[in-house]
Amino acid sequence: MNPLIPLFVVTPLAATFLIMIVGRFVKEFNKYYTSLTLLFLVVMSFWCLIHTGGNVFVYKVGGWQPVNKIPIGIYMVLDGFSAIVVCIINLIGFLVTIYSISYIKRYTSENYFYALFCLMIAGMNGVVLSGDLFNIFVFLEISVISAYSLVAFGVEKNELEASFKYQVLGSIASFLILFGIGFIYWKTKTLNIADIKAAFSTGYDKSFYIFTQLLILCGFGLKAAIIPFHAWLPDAHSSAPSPISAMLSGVFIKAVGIYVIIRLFFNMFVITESMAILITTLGTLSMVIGVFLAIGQWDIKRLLAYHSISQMGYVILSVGIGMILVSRGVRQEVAALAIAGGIFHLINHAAFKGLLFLNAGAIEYTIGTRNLKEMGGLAKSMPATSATSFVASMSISGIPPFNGFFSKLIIIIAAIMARFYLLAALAVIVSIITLASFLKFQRYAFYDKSEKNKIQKAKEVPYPMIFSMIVLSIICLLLSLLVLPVVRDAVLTPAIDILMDPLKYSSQIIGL
Amino acid sequence: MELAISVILGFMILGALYSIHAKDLLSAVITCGIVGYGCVLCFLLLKAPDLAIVQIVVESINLIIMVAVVLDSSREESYSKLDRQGYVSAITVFVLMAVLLYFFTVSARSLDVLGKSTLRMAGPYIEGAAAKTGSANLVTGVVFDFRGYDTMGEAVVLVTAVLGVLTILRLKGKK
Amino acid sequence: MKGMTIIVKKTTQLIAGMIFMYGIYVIAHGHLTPGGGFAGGVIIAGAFILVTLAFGSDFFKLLKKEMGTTIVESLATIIVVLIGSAGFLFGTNVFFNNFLPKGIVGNLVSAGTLPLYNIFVGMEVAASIFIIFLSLIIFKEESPK
Amino acid sequence: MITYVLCFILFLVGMYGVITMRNLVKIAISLSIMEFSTFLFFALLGYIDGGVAPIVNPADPNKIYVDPLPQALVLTAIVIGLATTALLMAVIIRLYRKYGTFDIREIKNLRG
Repeated sequence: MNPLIPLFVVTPLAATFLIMIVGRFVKEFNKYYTSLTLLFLVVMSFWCLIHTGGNVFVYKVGGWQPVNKIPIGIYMVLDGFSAIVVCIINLIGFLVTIYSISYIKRYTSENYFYALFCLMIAGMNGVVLSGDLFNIFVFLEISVISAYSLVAFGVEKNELEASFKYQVLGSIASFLILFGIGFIYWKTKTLNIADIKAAFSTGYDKSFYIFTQLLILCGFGLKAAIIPFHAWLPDAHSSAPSPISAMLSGVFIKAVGIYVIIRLFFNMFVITESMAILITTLGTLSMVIGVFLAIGQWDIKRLLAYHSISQMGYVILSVGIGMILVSRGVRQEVAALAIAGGIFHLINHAAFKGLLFLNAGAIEYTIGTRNLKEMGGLAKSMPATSATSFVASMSISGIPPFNGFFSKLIIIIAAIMARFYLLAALAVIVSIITLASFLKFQRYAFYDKSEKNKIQKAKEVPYPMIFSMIVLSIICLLLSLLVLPVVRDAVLTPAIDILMDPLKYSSQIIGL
Repeated sequence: MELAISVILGFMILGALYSIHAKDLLSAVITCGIVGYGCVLCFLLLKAPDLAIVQIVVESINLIIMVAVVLDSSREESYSKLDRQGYVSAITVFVLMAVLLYFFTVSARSLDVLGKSTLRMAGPYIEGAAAKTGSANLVTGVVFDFRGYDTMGEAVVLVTAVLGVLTILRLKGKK
Repeated sequence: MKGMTIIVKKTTQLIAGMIFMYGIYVIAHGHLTPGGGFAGGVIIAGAFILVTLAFGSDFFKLLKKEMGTTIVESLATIIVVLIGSAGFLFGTNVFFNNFLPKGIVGNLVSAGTLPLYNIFVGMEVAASIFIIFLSLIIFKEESPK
Repeated sequence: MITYVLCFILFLVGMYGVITMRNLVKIAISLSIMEFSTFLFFALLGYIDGGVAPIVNPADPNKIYVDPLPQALVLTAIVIGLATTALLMAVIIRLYRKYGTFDIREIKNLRG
């Protein structure tokens, strides 16, 4: 088990360099090799998910054993929570690669695309599997720098402007994170997350603690586009090529933003009530404001991007409720339920938002526009796209047989049981507005027949694109199974345990 | 020691302020060098020769790249009065800066002062590290052996940046 | 980009080689004295940049494709990864293990894999920085104003 | 103490520049100022009174060395900073060729 962990980083890195060298001489090498690599990673990540269970696996890079129980090397950690996120990253990455085989043909320099894509995957895997603060920063930089360049892949005016905005805000976030790491090092003289937890639990100064938490929250909040820091997200996600939008929206903001926030606030800091309330407020604001900003949009990808902010709000809100209860030390079972809802929604969002962006890309690929007003009647000519996008729309707005319903239901039930009635009501209202917004999308794109001229031209997209969309929509349906107790115990419960039990993570790592 | 670094830092702050407000872009870029080379002096005073060497060459390359971009463009900044949005953002920034500075001073009070640092994770990097890694330069030992994984990540960051630059500077994006 | 005057060219001819040698010295003694792969790599890149600035970018005859440097850089990085993985294979199943004998502290050939890392990271850094500079210059010439 | 505060002031000056300036190159300069202040902060963390540079001399083993770990971190961060700056400058020169200006107020296709 242990020796497998670095492969998650090394395999895509090796793929990058091979593509850069061999891809110059062998045509078509890039796409097949990338798909093979990602397929291998998917198989391996699911194997890890099944075999992890409640364990915490530690890999000591370089083989440096701890001295006096203080870790001196870099640790890679695989536990229930990171196994889930690794699965999401590689699965969506694999489907997006298949999709881009036909989509990216219209761009020049495909080698660079696949190389940067592999680097992005490697960076995200590295962030998720790392147990060391500075290592998180380094791999974060790998993944964001490749994301900056991939956003500007079309090198037109809009792409470059979006990439510039993203780079400026992303750099500020990086420096805030670096300053926060420096602060933590100043106090604790160590960089290992578990060791920092141990150092903090002996006592800390309150103002120092709040300042550090704010720096870290602002930094990773900028990466995750929580509402006061959301300015870059709609531009970047709508300007990027569609497979990259699916990747950024479906996986990227979770892996480098939400995942790290959850991991650090549960497993590194001692949760304080004020910070928990702040996080819940930010989540609520994202949820509400994001959906209101989405209503007026006529550009499909912009609309989907704003919905990403709103749906991430659900995740943060529900995790925040869990944090409030944990910090008060009461009603732990409700806190567990809230966190379970959050993680469940995180998984679901990866599936349906990825699918929706792929649908948007398919529409753009066929008729060459992203404006909803210029579409109409595509349901006849593009049956597969229409059907899959129907599944995704119903899923994101929380209609019963689909996965989004169950996660939203869990979040709302948890909010009610925690006696946050206002938040529960807001969650319901936002869900209804989301439904309205996606009914608009469905009607204007697929069913409105006022404009006949576009319909004749439209053809169904090539088979690789259809394949990824159909697989993702099946995954959307299958994810509902996570609500069954058997599946939930196998997948979600280990993740919740590692977050809820304050000492499990650190004691397992330092003790090993 | 502390005084010398404070004086250099003061000059760096002045240089930064001038560089931000300079009207000619070329002089702004060159003045930014004050901050970078000031950093080099501080690193030397802080007994970090490795950093000083890397910083001095990286800063030079940085300046060359920036000058290459600024040359043969309209160097004059079209400096105009702040508009309403500008005033709003300036006031926000000043409030934000004041709050952050206050928090910083309050929270820094409980931490170690300059020169009184203790070692926890870095202790084993010094004691007997030369025997463990075989390297006389402890920083190289840390960079390539204890934290070699980080360094691999850093090399990959450079590769990523190169790929990004090549991607962005393609003349045509779509066929 | 055109080159500069004959004075600059002659001076560059004298200096660039020395800068290059100094970069190699910094890399080779990275585990003994301050400096190392990064510093030395950037210094070597600086020597190349100096030559490019003095003689003009067509000196390198790489206007259309920066093929050479990309391959050097990719190969150097892949070798770093391979040395890391060699630790994985030869050592006790640990990634980034320093698996070569350590030697005597202070000797030029000592410290196991560290000099190798220094050399390859130096190559990689030099190639990357030079390619960044070169592509900026080439873009400035080729793109329409 | 005063050095740390000055270092943070340098960081804030950079942040002020990023938020208020309306010129692409000025924004890049401000970002590098933030970057340098962060490096300096790390180097300050590692200093120990009476310490010498962390290079072992086998002849003279008993010395106090400054903390090598922050120096290693800054070494990594400097190169990362160079990479981000290079990418940012590439985007800036590209934007300049498209719009013919560095002024951010005239580069506003995307809004809302």
